[in-house]
Amino acid sequence: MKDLIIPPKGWTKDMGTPERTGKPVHLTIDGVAITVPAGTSVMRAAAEAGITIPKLCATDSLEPIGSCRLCMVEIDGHRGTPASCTTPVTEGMQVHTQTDQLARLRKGVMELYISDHPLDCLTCAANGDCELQDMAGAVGLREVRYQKGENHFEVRANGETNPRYIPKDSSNPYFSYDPAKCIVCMRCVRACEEVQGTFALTIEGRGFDARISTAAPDFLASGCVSCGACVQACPTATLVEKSVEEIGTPERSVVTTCAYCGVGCSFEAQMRGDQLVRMVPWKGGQANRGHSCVKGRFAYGYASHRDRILNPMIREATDQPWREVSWDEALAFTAGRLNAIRETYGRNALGVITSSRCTNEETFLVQKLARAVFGTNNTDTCARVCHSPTGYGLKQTFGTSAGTQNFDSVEKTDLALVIGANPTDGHPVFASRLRKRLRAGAKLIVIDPRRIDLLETPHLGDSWHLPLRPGTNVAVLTAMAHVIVTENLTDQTFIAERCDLDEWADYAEFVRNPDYAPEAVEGLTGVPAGLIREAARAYAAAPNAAIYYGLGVTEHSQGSTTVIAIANLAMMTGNIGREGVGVNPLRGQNNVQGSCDMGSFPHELPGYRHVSDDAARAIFERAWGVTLDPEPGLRIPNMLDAAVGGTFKALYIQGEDILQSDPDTRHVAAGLAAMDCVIVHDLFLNETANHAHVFLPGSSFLEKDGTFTNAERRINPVRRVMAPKARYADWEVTQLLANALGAGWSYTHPREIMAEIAATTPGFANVTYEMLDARGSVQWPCNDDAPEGSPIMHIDGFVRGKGRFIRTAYVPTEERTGPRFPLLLTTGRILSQYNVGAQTRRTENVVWHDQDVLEIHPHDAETRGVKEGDWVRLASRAGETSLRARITDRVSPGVVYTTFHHPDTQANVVTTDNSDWATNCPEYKVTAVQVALSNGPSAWQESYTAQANAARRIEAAE
Amino acid sequence: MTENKLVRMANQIATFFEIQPSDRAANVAAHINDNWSPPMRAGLLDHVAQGGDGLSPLVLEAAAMIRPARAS
Amino acid sequence: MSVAAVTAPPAPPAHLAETVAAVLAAHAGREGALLPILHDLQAEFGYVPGESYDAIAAALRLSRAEVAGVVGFYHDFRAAPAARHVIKLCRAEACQAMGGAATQARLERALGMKLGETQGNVTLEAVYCLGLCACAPAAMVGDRLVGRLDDSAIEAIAEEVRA
Amino acid sequence: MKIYVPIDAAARACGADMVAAAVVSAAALKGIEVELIRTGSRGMVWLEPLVEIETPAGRTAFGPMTPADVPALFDAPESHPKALGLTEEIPFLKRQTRLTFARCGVIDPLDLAAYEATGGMAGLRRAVATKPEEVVDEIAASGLRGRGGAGFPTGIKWRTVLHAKAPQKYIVCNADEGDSGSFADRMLMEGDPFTLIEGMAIAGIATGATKGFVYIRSEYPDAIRVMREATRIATREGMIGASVLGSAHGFDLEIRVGAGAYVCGEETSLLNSLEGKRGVVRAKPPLPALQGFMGRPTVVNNVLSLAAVPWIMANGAQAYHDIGVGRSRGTIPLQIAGNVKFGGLFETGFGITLGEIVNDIGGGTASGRPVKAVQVGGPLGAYHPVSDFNLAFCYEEFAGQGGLIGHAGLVVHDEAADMLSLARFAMEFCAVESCGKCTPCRIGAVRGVETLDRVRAGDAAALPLIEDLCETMKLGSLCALGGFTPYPVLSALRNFPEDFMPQQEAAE
Repeated sequence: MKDLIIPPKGWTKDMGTPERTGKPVHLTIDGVAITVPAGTSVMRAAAEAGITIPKLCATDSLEPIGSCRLCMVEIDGHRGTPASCTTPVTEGMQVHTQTDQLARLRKGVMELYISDHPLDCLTCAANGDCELQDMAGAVGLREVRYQKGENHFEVRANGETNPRYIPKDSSNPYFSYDPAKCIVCMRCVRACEEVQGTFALTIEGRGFDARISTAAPDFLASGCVSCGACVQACPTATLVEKSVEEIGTPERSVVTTCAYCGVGCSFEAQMRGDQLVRMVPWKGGQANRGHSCVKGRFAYGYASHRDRILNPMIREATDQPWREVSWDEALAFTAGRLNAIRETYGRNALGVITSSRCTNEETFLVQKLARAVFGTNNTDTCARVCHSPTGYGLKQTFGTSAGTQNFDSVEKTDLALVIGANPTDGHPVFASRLRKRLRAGAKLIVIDPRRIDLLETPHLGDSWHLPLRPGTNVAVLTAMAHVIVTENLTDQTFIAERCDLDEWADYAEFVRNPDYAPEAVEGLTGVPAGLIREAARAYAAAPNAAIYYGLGVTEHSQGSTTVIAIANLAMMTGNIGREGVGVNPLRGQNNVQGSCDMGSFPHELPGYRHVSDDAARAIFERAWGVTLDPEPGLRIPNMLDAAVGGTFKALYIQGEDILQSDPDTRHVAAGLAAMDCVIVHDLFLNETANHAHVFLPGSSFLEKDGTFTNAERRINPVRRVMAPKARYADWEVTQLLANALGAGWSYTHPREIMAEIAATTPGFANVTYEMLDARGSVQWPCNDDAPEGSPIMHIDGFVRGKGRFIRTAYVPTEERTGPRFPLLLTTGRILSQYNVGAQTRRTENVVWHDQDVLEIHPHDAETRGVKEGDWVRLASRAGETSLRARITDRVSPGVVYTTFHHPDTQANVVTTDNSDWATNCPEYKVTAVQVALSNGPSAWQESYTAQANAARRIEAAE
Repeated sequence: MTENKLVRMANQIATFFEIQPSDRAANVAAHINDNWSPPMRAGLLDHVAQGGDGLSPLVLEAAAMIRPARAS
Repeated sequence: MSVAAVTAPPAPPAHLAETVAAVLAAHAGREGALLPILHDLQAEFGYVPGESYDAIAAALRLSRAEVAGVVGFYHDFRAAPAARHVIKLCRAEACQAMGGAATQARLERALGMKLGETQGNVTLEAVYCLGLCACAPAAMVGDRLVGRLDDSAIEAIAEEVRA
Repeated sequence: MKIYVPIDAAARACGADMVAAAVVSAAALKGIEVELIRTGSRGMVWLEPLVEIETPAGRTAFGPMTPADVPALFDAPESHPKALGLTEEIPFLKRQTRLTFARCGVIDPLDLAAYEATGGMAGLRRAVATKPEEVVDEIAASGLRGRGGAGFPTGIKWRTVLHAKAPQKYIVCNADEGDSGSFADRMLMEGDPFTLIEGMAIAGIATGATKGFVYIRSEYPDAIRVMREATRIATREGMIGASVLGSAHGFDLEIRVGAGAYVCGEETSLLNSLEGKRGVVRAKPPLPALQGFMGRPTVVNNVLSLAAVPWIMANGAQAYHDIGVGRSRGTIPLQIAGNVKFGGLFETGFGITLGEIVNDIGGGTASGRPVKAVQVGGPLGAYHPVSDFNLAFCYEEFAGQGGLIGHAGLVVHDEAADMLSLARFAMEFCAVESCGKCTPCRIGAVRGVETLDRVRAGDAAALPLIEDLCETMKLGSLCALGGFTPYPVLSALRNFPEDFMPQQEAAE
């Protein structure tokens, strides 16, 4: 880790080798007595004693290999000079780190290193940030006595081409690989293996010929997923960020939280002046533990993309071009429209959509704007369309609308059941942590229509893939419960102590029904019964089994039922309330959890208290000085329905592109078109803005303070590293709008908003910015009952008291295949792109995925005459689009799959308005479709593009 | 909001509670009271009043327990 | 020391997929089966085709890079087929003690090529010890071991590979 | 008429197959019924191909034979120009203490009945009837030390594995004999494979390991073939397999082949290779005895260590311990090679002097010129001058003299040897075979070659640099390849400084 020059806040030095937990061992190093856990290396023990031993190949994120030989020490009673990185401490050991002999040896090693290294330090990107340079200084190397000989850095030697020279590889858009500077410490190879788990790197050749290799023509063509772990690990400029090559080394750094997925990785934003040089995963980050993925690490260029809108804009009607105006004019225009609508149609004609991308504080303000200023509970969030069933299902069974574990918990799991999630693409950093555990022997069950990459984890042990037909989650999970109950694999002690026994008795009776046996549902689910039985037995038998799930669970008409079925499985096997187990929803967006916590839903106040709860309402009424509506407001789809029906007229949307992300695009467009005042508050003119009257420029996560709450309920600080490019942070814009409507808010910093959240919301009672500064992050609930926060929930009992078993019967979705639409479409995402792509499409990430493609099984392709790369028409009852085909057996026959990252594909044109019975979470994951050869984009796509272009016109500045 | 959609949503809710061991109608009503906005509930009750075409028997049974919208 | 010759990889052999699949099946369930698999493939094709890496990786739950790294580590595994005749001359100390350097020079002269080269249908390469140290100098011609490598033996080898 | 012709690779390299064919055709021509038995080698390589004819007095030897010499065997054997008399009376053979190699050259290597008839299997029978702990005690008491070179006490290694708890343990036989001058492993595997198999099965019983691997270098095709066939026979006959000799012990054996990497003779890189990985060295700890093959407890022993085990078990620890000197107990199969008159394998108790080996047993140089240097212990061993000839052959005495006995291979060089060239070759060999993991070996070996070329060119600054480089490699390298390469280099430099002086007639 390159932490030598810019010690960030919370900096801890590289201890050389990983931490160990063992019984205390006492030793002395250079006369200093130190006690460390058994298994600790001499190197780490020395570091803890404040003694620095030179090193190049060791770093504390990787297991030591003893390659560089700089860290040699002398140990009384030991022969020779063992490497301190690979030598574990023993009781009473006497270590000497500085002797004449060691000094000679280290100089000798450095002399060898430098004899095969270019001496162009002054023009090297790592100048001042190079461990090789540091070590040459540390050991006092003053001359290299070897004459120019065989080497890897001269392009030509003795007038001839140097056969060992390998030119620089700049194929990756974000970093370069210059073999001439490589010292073959293998930190990159090991980082790719141990930290990331991709195993994209190896050593080619051996001895002096040994070179780092991707086994491909270049990095871009290789298995590399560009997570940046190798770049992070490289002690020289061999692997270096192109941004550092361009800008230079950073001079300050601010720890903040990534704004992509729900993992919530901590990063150091390393700056030079106001310029972001690079994002480096922060070792102290408790969600990511120093790791990153291509998005958080590299894909931040959108924040300074030329597409960003930096001035407010308004227009009377959406067929007009935009007009750039001052903030004052924009706010006056908006307030005028909103007041007029409220007067004409009533307060419930207004609504807001909070963003799962924005901070807790901003989300809190937006729902407060609706409730306290508009006077309506018409507030919803994009969590509606992803994890609303999680909130419902887990609250019903356990009593809290959140996952039960922290990410560290995965390190104790013996079996991971992954259902409806694709962690390597959707939650890459968590996937790396899971893969590490899988390599260590944990078993894996994947329930997914598609053979996801997790199943191809190198060095994976026992695994089962249950390739179910989309829409049959409940049938498969209930069949697993059937096996566990009928084969007496339940944890009776846990059930007796923790669960409602009457409900258990009822549930056990219910699932015993032979109708739920794997054999009975095999025809329905497409999963061989034997496979379900094996998986159920493995899950029940594992000492610690954990369930991880994603939108493949929730985005179904039975999403909430599936969440309940998952909770049932965990309870009946006692897999709740300790490390290594639990029910873990993998949240899509960075702040899905937070936006739900903050009262974004129309029926719940912050802290999941129902609007009809008089006591809860009273708290806010006192705090806000208003009367609150005790009735639930409208959900997003209901708002759109009401708009089409003429009773809903104005919508303030912060950081959300419902036109692209919500299902049944045509219906969304019709709803938006029917409104009189659509206010889009965003970084870019997104698709929704095509139907907007007001555009308020947003601020990126780099431009504001606040907090995000990740999938493990961890409240992570977001810190402003640069001034808002459009003058205001998002929370300030919301406040300006509220005040334009006469609210009289006076927040001067988001910490004041957090104070209000803490004062009104029991689970956040003890959360303060001071605490976050001191501790880095905290997991809610954090209050007097849990002052340190709550890494694991339900430890001594369920939050709701007794755990509830609830019957889960499989109900087929109304979306059926038939002769016209014989295939089932399911959707997902890909590593390099994020959600609707608004950010990632504006970065170099497009080199990996420049268009959405349709995955189709060879059999289905054959019968349709479709070949690899052909344009195909994808049609459903709702609509049609066209895209290119990729033929693969990752999907089963009868199933097709695509991503929804590109607006010109608009996969959601074909998804339907079916939704979850309990929460109206849309059924993205099942659509009956037909696929046929086509000539190119559909007529709809072409007309949509024309309309979008027209709607994006901005009047030329005067 | 079209009645069609309300009917479909209500029936979906009823389908879940139908197989539960007890308090089926009460739970359907509670779920609708907790989650539906007053105009939606009014729309459903209007539809019930007009005969409840297409609604499952359990929704009809629950209708008596669905809170009418308060005057706003 | 020589840098591995950069030669264009040959066109994939016929029936590659079937042969690789059969070899992989034959070693299914064997612990640490990669080397035996690579030996079998080299026995089949005369080299280890790069086109087989992905299938091997999938079968052994390795990455493609890992397979490539292993192939590249061991001097036995070839990226392209050797010539029809492979002559391996021992360069180790026992053979040197019996005039190995002169033997090498004579053999190179007789074959008209240097150690490490492939010319026509002959590949001449170094080997470090064949376990024939008490009847040095020694070589291996194809599968045949030759001890006490003297002028007439060298002439016989040259004759044999010229045929 | 019973005629024995070796099938050993060295004998074949000298024409044994042609001689055997000539025996068959000559006998047929003369109408004599001959039972031709292909055996291992007696180890008298200068006499190969060595043909033996059974007579009432014992087997009589003829060699070195050519096909042309064969017909005369059927006329008047006693007066045959290549007649050597009774084989056992040949001084080279007679002077040996042949325990490990007792059967090598005597029987058909794949004749299990002959193996038993000559004392084979007795050790294994005793082992299956003994508690594992007691088998380990027996080996420990014998004083047997690792014959691969490091000389680590075998009993201690086995005890560590015996006491390690794991679902599976392994016995790995290191048959990656890559040292120049060494061929004992090859001879044993080709000439008496069942002895090795028996030794491994005993190790399995002693430690609770039920799976064994023999890792043979690919340069030994004959040994690979014989070991594979012997394993098949041993399994078929119940010597090993699910039930060793009908006992409750199981022991499966598999033959694995290296792929051209000298460094895989180092036990940790051998394990990596066996696991299907790049054969790079692993840092120790963890010891292979605790985390070896697939991270599980593993005995890694050399062929000769394991092959000594059956004799110890059959004859008792004391009998073995009675042979040898100091802490070097038992016998050591010396391999005498290079420029020597009587090259071959000579098994004897520890303690014989270097001079006796080279001059008395080896008969001095083959060239007839005076001996200049003897490299003992392979390419990583020191070059000893004639002044070291009084050194007793045992672990301690050689270590004390900056050398090592290694795998007990000796390569004799006559006065024509250029020690600077040999030092350069040591560095070159290290560069060719370095795994590339540690810096001193990876870069140091290449710089060593270059710097010795500077010495050759008369660069005065190069000599102190070579000394420093050797210290860096010796103390800084991760394994013995880089760590011991300085031994031949420095010993050549110290003992033959004149060869390192600037030379006018520099290399052409």
